Amino acid sequence: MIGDAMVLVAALRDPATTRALDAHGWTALIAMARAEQLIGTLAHRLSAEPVPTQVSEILDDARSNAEHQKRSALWEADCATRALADYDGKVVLLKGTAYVAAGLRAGEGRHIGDLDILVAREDLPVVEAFLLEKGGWEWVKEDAYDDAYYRDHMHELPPLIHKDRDRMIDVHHTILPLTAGPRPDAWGLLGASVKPSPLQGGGLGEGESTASVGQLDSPPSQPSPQKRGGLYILSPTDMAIHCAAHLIADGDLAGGLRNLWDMHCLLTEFSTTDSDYFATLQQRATHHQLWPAVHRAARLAHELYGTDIPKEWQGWYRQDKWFIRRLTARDGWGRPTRKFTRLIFYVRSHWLRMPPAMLARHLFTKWRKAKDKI
Amino acid sequence: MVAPTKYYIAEPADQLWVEPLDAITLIYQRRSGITHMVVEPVPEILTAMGVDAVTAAALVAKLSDQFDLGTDEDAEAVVTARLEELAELGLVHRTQCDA
Amino acid sequence: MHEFRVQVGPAAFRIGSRWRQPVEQLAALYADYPKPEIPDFTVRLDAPSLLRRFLRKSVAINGDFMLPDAVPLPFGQALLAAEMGMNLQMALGWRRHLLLHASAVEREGRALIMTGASGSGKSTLSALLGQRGWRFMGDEFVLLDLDSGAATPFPRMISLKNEAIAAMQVAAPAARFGPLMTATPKGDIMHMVPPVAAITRMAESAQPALLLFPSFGHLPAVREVAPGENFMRMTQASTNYVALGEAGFRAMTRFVKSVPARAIDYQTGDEAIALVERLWERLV
Amino acid sequence: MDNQNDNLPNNVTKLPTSRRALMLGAAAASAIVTVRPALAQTAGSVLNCQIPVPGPHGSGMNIDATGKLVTPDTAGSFTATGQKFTGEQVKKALAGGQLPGTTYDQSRAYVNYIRRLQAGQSGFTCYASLQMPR
Repeated sequence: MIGDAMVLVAALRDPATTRALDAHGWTALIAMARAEQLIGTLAHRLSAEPVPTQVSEILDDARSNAEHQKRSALWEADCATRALADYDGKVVLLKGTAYVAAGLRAGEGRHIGDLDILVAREDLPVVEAFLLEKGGWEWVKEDAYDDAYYRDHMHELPPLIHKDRDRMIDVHHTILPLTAGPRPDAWGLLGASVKPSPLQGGGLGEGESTASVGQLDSPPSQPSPQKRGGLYILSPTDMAIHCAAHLIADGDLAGGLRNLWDMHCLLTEFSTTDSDYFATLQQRATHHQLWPAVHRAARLAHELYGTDIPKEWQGWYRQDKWFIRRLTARDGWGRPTRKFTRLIFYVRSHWLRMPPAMLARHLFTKWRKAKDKI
Repeated sequence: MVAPTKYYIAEPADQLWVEPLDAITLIYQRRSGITHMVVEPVPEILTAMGVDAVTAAALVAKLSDQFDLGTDEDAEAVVTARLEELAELGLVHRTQCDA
Repeated sequence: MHEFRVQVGPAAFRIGSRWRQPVEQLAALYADYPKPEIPDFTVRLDAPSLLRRFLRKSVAINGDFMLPDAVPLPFGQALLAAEMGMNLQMALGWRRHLLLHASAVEREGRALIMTGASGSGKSTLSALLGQRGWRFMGDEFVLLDLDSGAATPFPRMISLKNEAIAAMQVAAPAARFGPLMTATPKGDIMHMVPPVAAITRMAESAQPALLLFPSFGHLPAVREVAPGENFMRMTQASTNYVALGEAGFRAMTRFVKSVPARAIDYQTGDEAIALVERLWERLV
Repeated sequence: MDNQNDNLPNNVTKLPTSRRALMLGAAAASAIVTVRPALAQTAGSVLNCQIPVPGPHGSGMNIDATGKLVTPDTAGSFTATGQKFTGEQVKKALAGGQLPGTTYDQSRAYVNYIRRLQAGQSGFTCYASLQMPR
């Protein structure tokens, strides 16, 4: 295990472990944390730890940068709100922006890139039109095949970029590609979404709302009168389910340590305030056909970050070892390691996203286009 | 259908750091972290708006109390254009009523 | 990985190389610089891919911060690759100062800052002035303190290009030079070790007193640059202005309001130096 | 920062008797320039870069005179093979020169394509690095 990212895992799990680090150890830890886009999170975790002067300056930089990313992310959300002011349906923030908007621990120091939002699938054309015509966003890709591919098979619109701010927005209508095995209940996600509590103080622009907590079964296409004045976030269970789906059921686990840290924070924070949280989560995950993903993500978080999960969720599954090997495949120079494990997970990510016949067709089209180019 | 009268409300003054340089005035917006470089009449418009929701017409009246606006241009059209430009950037906000 | 460490001004670097030779070249050039214990940044000189490694030996620039579109450099330009890698870490990762893409020299505790596109001569001018009684502070980045506004040196190797190479070999016959790299993306390049004072006094900052926008190839002329235009140009010459938020705004505003700025045109180094001395006399 | 409101344009508090003229300008003339992140501005000196025309997002497409990606059957459009131009070549073309291996009109179309590049598209960072104002 020498030289791999277990040092980073340990530092996040228990900041006091960094007291044993020498200069070499710190150097490796910082390079790994940067490569995994966890340097801001690490800086936040270590804010009360005694660290060498040189390290504290690096961590200050990381905190300052995380502050900038948070400000920009909330501003992008604000801009989207303005562009969608005349849209009647719910607009739900996802991932990093949702965490900081709600003031959740998962958002502390977190790297945030694009803005991700979720809307009703049948409203995609309306939302798209508002963003393009009123918001100043433009398509990134003009490629017809990729466009059709997105529209037919993906869980989001092709990415849009803002013409002046150079920031991307991903508009989702569900949380997994349509071609993937599990079919999450997208209406249920929207229906159960809630307003970020102003008390948690993420500070979304117009948020003077006296929070209308969406009822679980309120149909999303019927806007609640309080819809004006802000954005929604997923319910606590759905948020963890989305996080697990993103980590386990979609993608090749690149940046997985960060997503798993999100999972750890969400489970820990929500289960502290709601004693039934885990039971509700299992029920809800089953409803979304994502219990295996949630279960695995919870086990991995427990194993790596020491997340407190129910006894009956614990236990060891044969494949978990491979996930851990993949998640920690990073050396002290910030380089990816374990090429073979990475390759396996890369292939797996394509497999998960689409049935074999479609995968073959997809790769063939890509290949033909590449060939034409030469 | 008659379009309802548009009201505008300025971003709260404590969110803006306004720094006049020369012909150019800088506006740093704290909430967005974005810097804008503006020229006349933008700083004057923002100041004249104060804290209330105003219409373009009311704003023109307010401005002409303080400044000589000349007579050549359609002042309300220009002020509306600037308000819309500011609204696009999130420096002023469109609102339904003056409440 | 072969490893090399160096402290340049306030920033500490670790450079890892798949090959021994670039590290030895760096060690020779940076012999007089301090070696940090814990680096701020890691730069890696990697082999691009298995295939490329055998087709033509070349160097990929990687590290903590990377940009897309970067093309591997031929192996013979590994020193340039290391320089680019270090610059990139500063441009994308540094948050402790407001970063200006500029060169600077110091006299009597006050700094002359020069900025402009590559080819404007800001680098050569700073190197020349460094041979004529000014303290060389840096030819790539000037770091402005967010509270005091003082300029902190970043005296990395001076990167001489094309005609400037021969000119400096004449102007500074005693200086140490690196190997000549021909046909790089920027033409011929040779590194020059800055004067001793630049290295021994690299922790000493200086208050900015004059900002120049030199432009090479035109008849000598001087034009005043108003604070508004200055602000616009400088925000475009700073890679971390936006990320610094309000602290960046405060520092940049103070800079453009307090430092007189001039655009200067010149055709020869001597002409430029005469102009600089005259303006310094008059404005500082 | 209590003094910032005092920094608002000082002329507005003057008495109406000394009213100064306010230049409203034309409705169509924008009065605001927003500072954009200069992420890649120094990249010109830190990066050896190249721009594919078109990038992978436009492979198989032609480029019209305005630089837009169009289908290959579009009249007046130019074929583009994903050829890579260096920052230096593009800089010369932006300054009125011609990209190597292209006709005059083709070069103009390619340059327009490069001008339209957006962040995230292949070549954008390189292009952005050429934009440093003088």
